[in-house]
Amino acid sequence: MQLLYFGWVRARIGKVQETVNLPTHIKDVSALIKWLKKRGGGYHEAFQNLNLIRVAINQEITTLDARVDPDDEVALFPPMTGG
Amino acid sequence: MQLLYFGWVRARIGKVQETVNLPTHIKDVSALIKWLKKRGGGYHEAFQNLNLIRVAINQEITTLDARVDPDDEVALFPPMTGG
Amino acid sequence: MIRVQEEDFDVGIELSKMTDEHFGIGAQSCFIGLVRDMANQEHISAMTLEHYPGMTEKQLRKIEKEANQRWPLNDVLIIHRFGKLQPGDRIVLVATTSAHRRAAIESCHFLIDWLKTKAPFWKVESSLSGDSWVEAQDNDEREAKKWETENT
Amino acid sequence: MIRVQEEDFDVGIELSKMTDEHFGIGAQSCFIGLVRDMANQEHISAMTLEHYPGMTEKQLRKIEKEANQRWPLNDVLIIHRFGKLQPGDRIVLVATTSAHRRAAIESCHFLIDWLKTKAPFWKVESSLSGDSWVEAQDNDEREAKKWETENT
Repeated sequence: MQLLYFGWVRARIGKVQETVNLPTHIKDVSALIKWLKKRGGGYHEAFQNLNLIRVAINQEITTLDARVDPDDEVALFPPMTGG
Repeated sequence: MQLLYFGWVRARIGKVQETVNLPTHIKDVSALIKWLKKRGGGYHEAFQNLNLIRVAINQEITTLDARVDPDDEVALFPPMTGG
Repeated sequence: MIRVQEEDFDVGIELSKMTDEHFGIGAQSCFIGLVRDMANQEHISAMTLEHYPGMTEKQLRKIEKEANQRWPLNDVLIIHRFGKLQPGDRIVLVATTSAHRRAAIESCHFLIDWLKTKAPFWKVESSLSGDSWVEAQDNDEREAKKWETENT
Repeated sequence: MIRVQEEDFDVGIELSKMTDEHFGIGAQSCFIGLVRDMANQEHISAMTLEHYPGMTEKQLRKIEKEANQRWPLNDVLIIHRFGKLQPGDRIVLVATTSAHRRAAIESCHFLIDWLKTKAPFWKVESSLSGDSWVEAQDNDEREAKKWETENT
């Protein structure tokens, strides 16, 4: 799975993107985040407050309970501040 | 009194402006219009529908019952269409 | 600033003048009114704008002042043309600047709504079937009135 | 049309392109967002915009389409910059054209409100005390939501 990070999520994790091999039990975004958070450090810090985390799957905004598939592009980021 | 006409009021009357000597009994805009209307022709035509007549005295919008003085500049015109 | 003039204006230059070297501005809103080539299913060859010199400037300054009182603005610009215009020509430019977008957008909207019913201009449209005066629209009156009661 | 770019744009040229030789347009509304030199009582030396290439274009096209569905528009233009900007620099230009002023004004307002919460940009403000991420504003969310329920 391709993971992308933006804004302070990217800054805290210290990576723009990475490719991960998901354990098969991970079916949705929430589970993915929980799994990432276990890595500790920047990951733990980035995902401390899930109210501030937004997600896009294959470049479409969705919710944290959305299903993820191994070939998805999943982006995690803070609320957008365009304009 | 200085009279100014704009829009189709001007077009119907056929004058941009004129100076008139008011009879002393004319105290407000309505009476002024009535007096002008008596001249017939374009004046009669211009002031047929008072709902469509707007007035400014000394360049300030006011109402048809406003008082007029001999040294006023009185402008009569249709509803404004700026912008 | 307000300007009443016969000649065209350069939108880019006018908008830049309002923001260049003004580093506290976060938002600029603008509206441009243009002459359309159609009215009442007829092709328009020209639009001629007549106005009340002296009073026009007074009214525009009043409207400008009103906008400045209602919203925290850095600047207001109103340029209104008169004379004979062609389809596609610019008639009016309204622009506002503010630290915040809401003040800029709402005040610009307010200004153009008030110009419609409170600026002493009258328009003639010329077509093959002759000249006809542009009538004031009921909804222009309604939209201008909205700003009299609305809390901003 | 939508454009996502690092370089500045010329507002006058962009606005003229939308109206020149389009004789049915009566109204053009535009909004320009600029970098302010102050934020939270601190002097800002730069603002850096990060975005999500690919998704940004998708989202802007969606927002553009939504505006075209809601209002009878001739054209929509959104230009959004990214990269490192200075105070006074333009960030975004939104412009709409229509036969009628109300459609142009409301759609332009809609577009900038939606951009605030739906365009994948993130901003860092640099000041003497360091860099800090611009937080999403609750009222931005509220103003964007307004357009979801409001009848237009």
